[in-house]
Amino acid sequence: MLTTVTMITAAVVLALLAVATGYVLGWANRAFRVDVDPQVEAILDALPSANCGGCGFTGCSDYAEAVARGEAGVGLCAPGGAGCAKRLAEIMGVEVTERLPYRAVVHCAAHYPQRLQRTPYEGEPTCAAANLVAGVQGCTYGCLGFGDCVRACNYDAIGVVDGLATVDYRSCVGCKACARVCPRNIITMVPFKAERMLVVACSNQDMGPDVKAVCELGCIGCKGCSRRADRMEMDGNLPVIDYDRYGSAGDFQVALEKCPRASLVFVGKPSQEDLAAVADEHLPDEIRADFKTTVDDTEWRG
Amino acid sequence: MALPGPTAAERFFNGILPENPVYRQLLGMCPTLAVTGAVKPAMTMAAATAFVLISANGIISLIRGLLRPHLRILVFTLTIAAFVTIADRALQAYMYQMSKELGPYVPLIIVNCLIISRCEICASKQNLGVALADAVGMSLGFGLALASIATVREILGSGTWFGLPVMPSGWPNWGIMVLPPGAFLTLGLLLAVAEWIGLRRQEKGTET
Amino acid sequence: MSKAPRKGGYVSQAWLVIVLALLYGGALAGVQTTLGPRIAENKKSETYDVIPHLVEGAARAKTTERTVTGAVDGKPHPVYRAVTGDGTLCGWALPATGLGFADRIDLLIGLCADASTITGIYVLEQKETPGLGNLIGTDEFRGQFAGKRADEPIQVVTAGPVAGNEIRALTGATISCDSVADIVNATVENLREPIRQLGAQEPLEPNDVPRGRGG
Amino acid sequence: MDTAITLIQIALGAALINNFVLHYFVGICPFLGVSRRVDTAFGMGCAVTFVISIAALLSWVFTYFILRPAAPVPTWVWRVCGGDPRTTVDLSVLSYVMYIFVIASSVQFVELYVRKFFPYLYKSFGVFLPLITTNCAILFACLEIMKRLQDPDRLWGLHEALTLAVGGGLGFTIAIVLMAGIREELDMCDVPKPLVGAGIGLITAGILAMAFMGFTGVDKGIENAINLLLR
Repeated sequence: MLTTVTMITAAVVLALLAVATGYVLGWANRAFRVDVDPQVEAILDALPSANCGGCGFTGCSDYAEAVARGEAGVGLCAPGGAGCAKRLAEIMGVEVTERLPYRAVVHCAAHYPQRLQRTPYEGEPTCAAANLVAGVQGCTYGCLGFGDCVRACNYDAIGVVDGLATVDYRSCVGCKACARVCPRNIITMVPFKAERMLVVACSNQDMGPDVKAVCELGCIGCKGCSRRADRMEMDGNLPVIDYDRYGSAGDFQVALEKCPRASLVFVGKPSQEDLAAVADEHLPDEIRADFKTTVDDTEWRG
Repeated sequence: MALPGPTAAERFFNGILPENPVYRQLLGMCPTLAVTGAVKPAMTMAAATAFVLISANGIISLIRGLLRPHLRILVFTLTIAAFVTIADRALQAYMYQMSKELGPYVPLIIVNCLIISRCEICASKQNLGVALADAVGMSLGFGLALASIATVREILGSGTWFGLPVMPSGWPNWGIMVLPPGAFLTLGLLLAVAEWIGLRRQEKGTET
Repeated sequence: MSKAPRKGGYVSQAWLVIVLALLYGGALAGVQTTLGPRIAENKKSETYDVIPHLVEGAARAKTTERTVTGAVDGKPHPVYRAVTGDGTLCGWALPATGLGFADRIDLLIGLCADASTITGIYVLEQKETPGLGNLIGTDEFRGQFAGKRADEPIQVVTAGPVAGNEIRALTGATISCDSVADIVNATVENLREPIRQLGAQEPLEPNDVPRGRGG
Repeated sequence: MDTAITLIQIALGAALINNFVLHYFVGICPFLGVSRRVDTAFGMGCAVTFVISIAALLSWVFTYFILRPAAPVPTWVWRVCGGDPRTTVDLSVLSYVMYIFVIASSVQFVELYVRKFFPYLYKSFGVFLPLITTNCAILFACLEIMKRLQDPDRLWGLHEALTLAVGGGLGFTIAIVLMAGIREELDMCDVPKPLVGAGIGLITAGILAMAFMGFTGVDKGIENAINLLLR
């Protein structure tokens, strides 16, 4: 008797619980239904979920919603690149507007030895802090070298080499994170029409003698380049390259030869000649700082 | 799937060392840390887990054709919970002191990810023989891991092994080893040793 | 879950879960009725096995459980009435509980038949620091309680000789020892008088049916 | 007054002294898995505290009315069947199955509810909810509550059960946020290669556990202090 009643009660209680749960969850599923636009979900799936913010939205889901509403273009995702843009265009049923890969460029070329009038700085080792202090280095435009941009980069694509922020174009995806944090605003995004691009590697707007006093490399504003190349113009004391009309590096050959300083430089992925030039040099085993060696990505489960 | 899955024997040996649930997969950390203060409770725990794992894997493998995708996790947990209850009652009936010592960690086998992940990965896709072999292999691997941690902790912490004194009489028991911090430290260091052996083997492999 | 399930669809989809729930429910209840009495017996023995060690001459089979109302807190408390083989009352065992250094300490306190003397204590459960506090479970420490008078509180001393109702604390575990003494004092003060009355009222009772306490 | 002291002791015990993670080792997996950044760790902690409270509420109700020895529902069924009033039907064997069922379904319910009515909350905490189903801490809280509902003379009320749950959830949050803070710094350090990842995480947890052992005896001290004040 006791056994039978216990067994039946137990079975009924459990089954009732199962039915009730099934019913409540089924009801909740209908009552609390959130109409997620299937387009948004599809777009989110196509995005790389890096949540880097390079598109200008807070995270991938925000961008996906903006694309679905038609407020944002399909080609804004830098990490996703062309493939991602193509998939988004398919989902939205629009044409991919051609978009060049934008990459970060540091408009400064001076390492520590070329920068003059430097004084020891022992405050908080960030550019943002050092930028508030006068006299850390003579040039008030150039790179400070405390690596705010390095910390901002999610892709290990920028490092500080002898005091100068240097982009590794093999890793850069153009997410703009470094440009946003630079307190001196010397990192800009340049459309890379070729593997290697000519850039003005100086940001100093001062007159020639003042520049010479603080830097061995900086642009003195001699206007030599802008007079010889029609795709360059002067903006104050600095030349600006008009990238809309940038054809090939050859267009700037004369200007490059005439530059008395070293302010016009090529940046980009190493060319075949560069690689050949250093092929027989012995490099130390460790050539690049690995910024994330101690970051562990172990997965933990119950 | 064109490729046939691993055979029963492969599954069995995989569980013991190459895919050891604790050292390689970091599964089932709660009991690994909680009951390894001495070897006896650790082995009881391993046995209870083995019983649940083998029975649940068997049942799931038998009903695998009836599972619906969105309800399968519910079915898994229901089955596991039922077997855990049986194991818990059996312990209370036949090993009362031990069941008191293990306390809440026997019912907590329900949420041991080792079991649910084996149900999901293996039992719900394979036939009975393979599922059972997998369960037995995994249980042995889990038992070995628990035994190794418990051995270190019991010998250093109480100077005994399986309750028998093994250290010289003057041994000052390291009380910390049987306390919670000892569990974390021992497992951390043992994981490091396992990792170090793995690294050494890799280096040797590349040299030759 | 993109398409809306039909009303009731959830329940009918879950037929496997419901069938399994029925099956498991029945099976578990079967396990319970098979093993239940044994588990209940185990739980009872845990206390009953100890009583003969606390109260001299007590026969395990004849020990019974009673309920008394505390003199201090006015709440019901279970006590165990220890009886010798031939049926004469030989002592009492009181379950006692209180906060130790680390967690709750559960004790069993033995009293003589007229509740005037403590005959011993036993630590049922404790989680004190291994190597220091957990030594309260040793015979050496427990033994100090035997023969102490129940009508005045036990004092804990850390140094010097012990006299009268004093016990010596364990080195490095003063708080654990204080806790044990506090628990003993509070319980004895609370239950000594009711037990004495109970003992005087019913020197012998033919039908000693243990009160059922679910397992 | 007594009730207040008991509640303080329960909360302190669950949050600090017998911290769920560092003393009972429950909820280790999220503790080590979701403690890479302080903000996500805090999100996880909040989600766990919330779910643990709901699970405690439900499990108290189920245990009190159905599962504990001599609970009202089975007793009533037994009466209706005309059984012997001296024995009772004991359904405690169903406890584990019911708890896990309740946890799994309430997590799903909470997920649906939060997604509908608090979309912003869902954006930040939603990802953690499925992880919580297999979180030992929740089941552990249910089991602790079950333990306190066994003895018919000293039953825990709902307020005590909820205090334990909230205290435990807070303790989990404290532990996981501390751990995340340490691990953010640890990412900058040069850790010996075999220890990278799991090893150093566990050793850090061990040191944290040692620190938390310092709380041992605080509840006893508070009890003594309050008693002294009252005297």
